[in-house]
Amino acid sequence: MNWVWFHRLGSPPHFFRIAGRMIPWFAWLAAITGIAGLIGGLGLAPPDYQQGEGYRIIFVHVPAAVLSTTAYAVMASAAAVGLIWRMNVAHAVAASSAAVGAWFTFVALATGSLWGRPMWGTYWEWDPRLVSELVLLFLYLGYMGLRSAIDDTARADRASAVLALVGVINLPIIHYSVDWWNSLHQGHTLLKFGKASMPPSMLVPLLLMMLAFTLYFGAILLVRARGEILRRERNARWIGEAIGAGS
Amino acid sequence: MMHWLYMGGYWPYVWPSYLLTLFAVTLNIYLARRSLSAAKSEARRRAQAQRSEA
Amino acid sequence: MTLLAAQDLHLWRGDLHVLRGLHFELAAGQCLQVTGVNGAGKSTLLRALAGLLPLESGTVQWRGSNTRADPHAYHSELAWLGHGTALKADLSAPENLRYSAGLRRQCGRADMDAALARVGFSHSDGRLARQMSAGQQRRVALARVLLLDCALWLLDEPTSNLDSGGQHMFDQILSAHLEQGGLAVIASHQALAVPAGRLQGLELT
Amino acid sequence: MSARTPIKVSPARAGWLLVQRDLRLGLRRPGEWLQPLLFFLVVTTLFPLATDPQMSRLRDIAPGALWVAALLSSLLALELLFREDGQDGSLEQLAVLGLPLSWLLLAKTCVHWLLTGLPLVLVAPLVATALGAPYAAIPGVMAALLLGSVALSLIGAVGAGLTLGLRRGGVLLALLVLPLAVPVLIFGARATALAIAIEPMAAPMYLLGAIAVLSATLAPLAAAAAVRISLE
Repeated sequence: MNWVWFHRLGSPPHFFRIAGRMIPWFAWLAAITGIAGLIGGLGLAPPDYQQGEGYRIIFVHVPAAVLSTTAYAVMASAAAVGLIWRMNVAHAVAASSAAVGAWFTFVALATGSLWGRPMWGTYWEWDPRLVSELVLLFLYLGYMGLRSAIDDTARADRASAVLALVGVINLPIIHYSVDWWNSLHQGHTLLKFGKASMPPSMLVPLLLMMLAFTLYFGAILLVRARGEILRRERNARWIGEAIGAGS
Repeated sequence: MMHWLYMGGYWPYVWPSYLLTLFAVTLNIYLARRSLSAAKSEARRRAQAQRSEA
Repeated sequence: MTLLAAQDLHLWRGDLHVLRGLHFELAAGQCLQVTGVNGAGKSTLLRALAGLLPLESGTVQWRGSNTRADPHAYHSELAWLGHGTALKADLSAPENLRYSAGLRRQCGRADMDAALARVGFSHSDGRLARQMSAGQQRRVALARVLLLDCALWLLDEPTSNLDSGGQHMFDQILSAHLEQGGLAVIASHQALAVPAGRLQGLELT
Repeated sequence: MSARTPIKVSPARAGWLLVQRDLRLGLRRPGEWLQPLLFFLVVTTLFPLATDPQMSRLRDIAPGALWVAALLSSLLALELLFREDGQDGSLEQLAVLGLPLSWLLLAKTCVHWLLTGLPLVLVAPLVATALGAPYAAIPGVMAALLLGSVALSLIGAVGAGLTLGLRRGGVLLALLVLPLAVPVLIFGARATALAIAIEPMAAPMYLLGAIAVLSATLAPLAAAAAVRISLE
């Protein structure tokens, strides 16, 4: 296996350049798939036979929930790479991922609760998915809190990387425990989405929206990571070349 | 059109969800761009400081 | 024979590049005195040598092998004394030694009394560390360095809070350590009274 | 030079010495570990005052009250775990000892549990009875709290290592540790509820035990990494 690409990706100037070139692609593809998904989801897809038009919230709720966990996974993997190979680029990616992930965790929670009002008759139900999402939000907030409490960037990177890894080991356990807990006290309809029985007219827009959110996340992640790389860089020469310092 | 906006009576739940998502999407674009430009100007300042030092 | 060697050390403290490409070699029986104004990076250098700070570039070698590759072997020959004396306020001097030096090697009451006598700590009654003066605490910490009986000493301002008698005592134990083939890296403003052939100076700016 | 060959004390003996030292320090300063215990007692007393003192009603909230109080009390105690050793330089000495730091921190965490976790288990019969649990439930309540407090101490050690030496460390510590403690809370409270209802409590106990074992193997490694980073 050829590892050259990995080491080249670890070089800040290289990553900075590549990221800069990739951002427009991600952004435009996200916009196109997003608009297609919206047309499909809000216009073409038929109403659900049980939930009527209200089910259309899933076209933003599910992608946001998927994004919230994807962002945590990206953050934890980047943190592991940064910790093991002492790679500043990876730490920059981990740091960039947290804020976006936290925002979309919040979106998933809020849209889930808006969906719950007509379906359950209440904005907040102790539904296992919502509770897991809430704990995930707390994990993000802890991660960002730890980062902001440490002044030295290199130390903040490593400390928060340890936390991200502990969190990612814990997440499946938290998820399982919350499901287990719910199975004891069940008595409501669950927040069940994305069933295999979904007709294509609903499934296709949903998949398009998920793709759009993922591409959007990629674009935002790269923009933020470029900034974080500049903050971590001590060698000014390539910064001058990359962003034209003093010109 | 009105029928579509009405969302079968679910409009108070559907549209806020979409608006909130739209808000989060644009806010994150704005925040990311601001963070990048702040990092750029700070890096520029540091690079100039290093040059004047050298 | 060179035992401790640093190559091309670069150290940052925050955004500040405090050490730019430092080299040194230290053989058995030699002492490196690190001087410099406050903030020049003396403590940073010592902590990096001890392995408490990550090295961003450069290596520290001990007996010819990289200390970061096998930290346990290196640390088992290292006596470290930083700013904190690592004495527990609620333990007496012998108790403190028993629980700190004892983590490294078995030492009996006689060894501890001998070490305390060498550093001029005369109150081996049951006084707790909280009741001692700062200088006395320093002396007990130096007794721990003696008890660890290590080839390499890394001491950060070891004579702070010591009176002139204490300075003299420190010169004596340091000379004896070097005489036995030990090595030392010491950050200190005080002139060290060791034979000139054994002393290297490093001034950080 | 012969006297300078590195004689190593075995890790087992070093760990034992550290246990002795921390126990002795704890006994010389009982206030430090008595305070979290008192906190536990006071908080559990507040629940009946804030709700309904009827025994049948109390029995329903007893597991929750017991576990939330235990969680907060162990959180309060966590700050003591590394703070003093970090300030006086003892942790630095442990980090350059030439022995695995994770093992030494495990020894410290064990003592911490003995001083702050075990007392909660020991007063649990008192608190549980006051909250309306039948006598037959006492062993089950204690067993659940025993496993749970072990896991909480171990998980907390990671948080204590990460927040070592930080300003506003206490609040941050809570924010870091509480979400990670959710599974312990769920399984522990459920086991306690089953014990109070005199029903078989094996399922949550197995899960609690699995979490305790998992934390005992992984948490010291994470705590050692965290402490090393905090010492930089």
